[in-house]
Amino acid sequence: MYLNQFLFLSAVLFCIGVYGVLTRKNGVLVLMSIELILNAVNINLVAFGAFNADLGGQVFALFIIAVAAAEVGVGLAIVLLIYRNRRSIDVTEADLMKG
Amino acid sequence: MMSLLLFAQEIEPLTNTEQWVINTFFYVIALVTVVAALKMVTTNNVVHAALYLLIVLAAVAAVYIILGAEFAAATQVLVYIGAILVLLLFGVMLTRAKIGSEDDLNYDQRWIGGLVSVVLFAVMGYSLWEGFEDTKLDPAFQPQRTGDVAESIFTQYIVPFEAVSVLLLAALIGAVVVARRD
Amino acid sequence: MTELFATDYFWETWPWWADTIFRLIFAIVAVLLPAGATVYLYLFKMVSFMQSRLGPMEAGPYGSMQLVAELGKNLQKEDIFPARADRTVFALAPYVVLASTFLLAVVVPFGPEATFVNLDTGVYFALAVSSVSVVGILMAGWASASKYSLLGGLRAAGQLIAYELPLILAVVGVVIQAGTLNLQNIVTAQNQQEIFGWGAIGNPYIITQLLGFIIFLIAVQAELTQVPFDMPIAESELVSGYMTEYSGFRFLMFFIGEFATANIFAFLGATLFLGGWAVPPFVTDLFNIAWDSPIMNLVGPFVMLTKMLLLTFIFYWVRFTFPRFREDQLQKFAWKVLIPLSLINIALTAVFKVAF
Amino acid sequence: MLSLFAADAVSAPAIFDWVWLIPAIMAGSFLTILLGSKRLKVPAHFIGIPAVIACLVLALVTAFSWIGYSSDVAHSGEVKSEESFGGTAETAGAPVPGFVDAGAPTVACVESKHGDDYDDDGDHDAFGAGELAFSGELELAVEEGEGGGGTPCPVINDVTWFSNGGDPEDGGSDITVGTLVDGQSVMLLVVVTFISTLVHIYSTDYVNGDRRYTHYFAFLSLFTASMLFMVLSSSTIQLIVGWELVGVCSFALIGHWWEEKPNSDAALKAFLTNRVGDIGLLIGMIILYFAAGKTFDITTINTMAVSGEISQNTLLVAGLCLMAAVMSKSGQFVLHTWLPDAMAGPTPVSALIHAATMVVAGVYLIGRLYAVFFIGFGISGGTLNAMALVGGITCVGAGLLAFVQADIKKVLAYSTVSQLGYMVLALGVGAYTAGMFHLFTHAIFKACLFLGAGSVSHACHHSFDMKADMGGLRKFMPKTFWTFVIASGALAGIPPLAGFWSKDEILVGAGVWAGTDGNGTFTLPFIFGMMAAAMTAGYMTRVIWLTFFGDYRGHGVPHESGPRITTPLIILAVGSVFAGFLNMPKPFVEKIGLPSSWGLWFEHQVEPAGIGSFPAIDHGKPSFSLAIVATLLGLGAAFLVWNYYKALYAKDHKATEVTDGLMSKIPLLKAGHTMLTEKYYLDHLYTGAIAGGTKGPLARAAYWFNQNVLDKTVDTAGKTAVATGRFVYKYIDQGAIDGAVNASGASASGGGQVLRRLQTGRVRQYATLMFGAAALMAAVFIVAI
Repeated sequence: MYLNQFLFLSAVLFCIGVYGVLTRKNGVLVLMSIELILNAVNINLVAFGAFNADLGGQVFALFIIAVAAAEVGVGLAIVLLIYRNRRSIDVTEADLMKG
Repeated sequence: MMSLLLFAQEIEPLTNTEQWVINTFFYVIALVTVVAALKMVTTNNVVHAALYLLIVLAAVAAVYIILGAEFAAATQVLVYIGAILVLLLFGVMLTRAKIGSEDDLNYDQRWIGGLVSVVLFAVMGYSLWEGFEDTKLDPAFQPQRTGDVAESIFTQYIVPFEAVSVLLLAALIGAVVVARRD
Repeated sequence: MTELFATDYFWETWPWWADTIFRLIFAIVAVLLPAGATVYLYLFKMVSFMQSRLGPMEAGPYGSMQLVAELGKNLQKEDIFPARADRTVFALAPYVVLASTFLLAVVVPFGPEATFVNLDTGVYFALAVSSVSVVGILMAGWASASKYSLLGGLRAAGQLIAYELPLILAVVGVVIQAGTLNLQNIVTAQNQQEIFGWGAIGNPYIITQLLGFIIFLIAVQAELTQVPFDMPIAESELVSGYMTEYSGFRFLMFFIGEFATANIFAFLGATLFLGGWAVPPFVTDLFNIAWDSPIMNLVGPFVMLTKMLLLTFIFYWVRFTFPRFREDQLQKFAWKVLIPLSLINIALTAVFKVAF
Repeated sequence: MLSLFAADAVSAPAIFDWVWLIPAIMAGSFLTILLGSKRLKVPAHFIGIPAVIACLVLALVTAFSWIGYSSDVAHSGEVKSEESFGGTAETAGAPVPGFVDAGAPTVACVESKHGDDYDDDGDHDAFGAGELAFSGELELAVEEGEGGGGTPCPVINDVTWFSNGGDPEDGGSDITVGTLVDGQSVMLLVVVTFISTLVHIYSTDYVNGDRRYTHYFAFLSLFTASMLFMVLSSSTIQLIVGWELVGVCSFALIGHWWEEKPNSDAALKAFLTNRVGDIGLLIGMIILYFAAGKTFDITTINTMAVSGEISQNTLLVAGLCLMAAVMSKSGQFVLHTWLPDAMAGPTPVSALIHAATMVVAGVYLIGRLYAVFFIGFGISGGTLNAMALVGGITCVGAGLLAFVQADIKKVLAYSTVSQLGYMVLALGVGAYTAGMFHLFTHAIFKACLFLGAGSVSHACHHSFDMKADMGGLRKFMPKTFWTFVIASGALAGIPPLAGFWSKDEILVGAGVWAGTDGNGTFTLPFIFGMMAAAMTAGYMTRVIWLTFFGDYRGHGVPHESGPRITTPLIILAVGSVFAGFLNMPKPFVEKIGLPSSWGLWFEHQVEPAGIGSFPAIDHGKPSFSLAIVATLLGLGAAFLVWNYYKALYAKDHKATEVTDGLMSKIPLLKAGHTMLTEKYYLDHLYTGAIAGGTKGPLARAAYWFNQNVLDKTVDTAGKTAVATGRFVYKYIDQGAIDGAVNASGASASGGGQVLRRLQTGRVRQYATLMFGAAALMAAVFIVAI
């Protein structure tokens, strides 16, 4: 098994996630794409953990999973709020921070 | 006095270390992952996207198992599929996802996103190739045992662990506060 | 036969793929057989007796072939897709639910070597995959394009998430006491530990983890969306919840999934709280064999079946005697009663673990 | 003799290990007041005043210990290597004072060359161009030229804050915090605690019954604590922390009455203007951190700067960055605009800010890292440098502005700016002691002036408008009047008051006047200094006339303030009289028959001369003629202004300015006046602002001079002074300075208008930019590596 197998899988997933974040209008879809990115990161961590025979990789993957859970919780709450206020979860419409 | 536990047997790891088996599995899984991920970012139905994400998540859990990180795999299933994905589906359904395809899910200028991610991939791919061209995992690498993971979380990584705990608490309260109707 | 299972040779000569196929077949058996048994025994017969009627009597002697009849009936029914349904998702949903059940089954140990897979993370894995069924339920509810189904699906998902927590937390007490996540080791621990020096029956955690056991049973009842936690599929409100639009084979899959999952949870409960496949040490002492002698590979499944039937009996007993919770009561009960109780249980267990 | 040295080895007094208590007490006082005062039902000053008095006592004890210590060291020529500072100094890479055997001055921080320096210095004991020679010269040579004399090394007490993983090979060292006690910090300790004590006492009356009395005293405590923390810091990072804390406190106190918009605006302006400089501070400190081999230790940085281990270019860049910080904090030219606005705070706070805490932080910073500036700007032997120029422009520009203010506090504010410019000028020309001495004396008389102004406004129903609400107050409030006059005299440099001595020393330090050999020949700064000296006397006379003479123009009957206000005034006035005697030139001391050791006493205690972390600076030689000329200039200006107002009074008892004078007759002057009122008229002059700003006033100054020569009446002279003030106010301050600031604001705003199109508020677009940029950056790195 080459280490690159996993790293490339991770890179592909990461880029797909980035593509999703950049092209999706729907708030929930953006959140999902972010999950994809986080998963890509996790694969990297676990792969390097296995490569170096170090538990740190797995442990931090676990932490990232926990953080992702928190992120989705808050993210979805925000999306729900946007929906409640605007009857739409199109994130393009949420541009109150416009300069 | 509590008798010391003498465990009867060795626990078999899920991870099969026969190289061709593991490689075959990996490539199948990788293919599934990538295809599902691509479908996820291109599909025109939000629920379908979530289900494709389910596939990706499950496949990533399988990758963890290949890498001998069984605890992470189980956590992936428990947290990502059991909680996050369900939450996402909840969110989707509560915001009235339509059956059938919606045409307003993407930006018009998708090529920018495509360009950025392709460039990103080119850069990453190049550097990965340069950096780890034929680095191999030790064929005899041992799956990481849950006990060891626990040990290391509660000793070496206790501070990040506590930080994550606090973060989760904060996120919990934050989510309640944000989503509360008052 | 005993030697067959006793010798390592038998297993070692098997190629890994044959082993895999063997285990798959046995898993299917282990899921379907007890499911049929409980459905017939409890759903068909016991409920009838409790309601002072006979139940199915026509098919086979004493109605014993009724299951086969039901199978035939469902298989020949038309496979209906609602007109506006999302066909792919609609079709896949039952498989996801059933997959969760099967994945749950594979970690349960039936004997010292009679395991499908002996996972390091055993019970954790079990709890993890049990939550996958929520996704299937949501898929079914959404894809049916029906108000009742969607509401049922959302209710089911909400309930499952709410009761997953006490379920996990109840098990944590056992895990602390056994010091392992591995189910086989939990069984070992229960049979090797002693209760204050008295080891005749080992230390089945139903005694020391009684609170956890009760929480576990309640949470499982809710996970199975059975009475009194059956709001998601309450006939009088939502017809059949997420299953409303299903018919024929797909309905059968939900049906099997529902009862098989009950069995698997009962298996899990037996493993976690009742000593698993082992019989109390004093019994094995009577026969002068080790508690984990190879013969237990044969006896174990039957021991498990017995314990499983015992627990399933409780599930159905409750199911046929309790009134239904209201949705808000149901959520409150989970968050305000069960979860705090299970947290207290964990704290107490931890204290005792350290103290003794 | 040799064995005597060994026997006399001096160890640092134990108090130096405990100076950290001083800021700690004030911080504790802050917390106690904030958290406990209301709950304990104790008025805030019951906590604050004892705390600050305790600090004052500790500071005085420290000061006397330092005096004893430094004179012991000076006599024994040796510092006992002591664990309290020797050990830590070693780890921090500071010069290690070691045992000296056989009296050879090999103590790292006592330069052997020092004695020679003082031999040279012996020559400066000549007034004028060597007309008068004093026998003190000989005595000096005997006393200090022996090679043993010197100033003790700073006493450093460090604790390791965190390890930066300092690899000795990397040159990294642990990040430490601690206290650094030397003459400079001790001097400021005394000044800060002294002024703070008086301000505390004064405040109990002044803000009595205020809606946020507790809050006020809490922040007063924190302000003092921050300043003390900064003063005592031994590392630059600690200095930054103190610096920022001071900024925060000033923000809180300037905006003390934040309900009124101008006050909160002023607080914001102070804070934001300071942010500009803080960037410079951070960059400068980072440069020094790396240049000095990854250490924040001040002594190490200075030592390396002196020894040439850091190149002069690096020091120049770092020095310029730090100058930006000084300019914002100490209200130097271009960035001074927050300072007059800061008058929005309560008057005692203004006194504290202007005399002892906030604004002197910048000057203190220069002094603390003097080696960096001295070497970096090439002060030795130079003719002009950024620091001296900034100081010079500031002292003249602000001095002119002070002429046209109607608000008494604003006059004092511009006066402070001017005096700070003076200090920076002094440091810029290498007159380190003069700068520090001026800081010291200025703190005393400026505090007195501010508190006096507060007292006046207290009497005049909280108005600060000299023209509308004051006049003739000397009859009503004699104590305030006399203290104010004394302090004004001190500020104006009237001998023998405090300001005279310090100001004169600065002018001497410029090394322009014949016979005053300074570090170089700083002609332009010298001219600026002389002009400022004259202007100071002029505008202070104006303030005194408008406030205390003539007829009372306000309403009601003014009354003298209570004892809690007047007592600090009297104490400070006494200080204004006597503070200057601390650093009299030696020839003068000897001439009037005092022991020679009374001369330059301040210099001996404060200037860390001859140790490794301090550059070898030359001291100007006092010049009697210069002192006379400077004094006459000041008196002359005061005389002109006095007569102007006297003539005005003779015409109309209530008049405060001439309405039909030259100002209204000469179009050019009138145009200037109009532009003054049109504050933003010159905002457009950003391009070439500095050039335009200096050209205009120069032309007008020439014109004004012409007028002055042609029209010799006293009346005209006075008017002209006023007119010039207005011009400069209009052109330099409102035009060039405010213009520059406003134009930079406008350009930022314009840039914002362009950039705001990028800010669509859409997260996706930001994400695109972010990821795209990341990809490009990564690509660049990959290609580059």
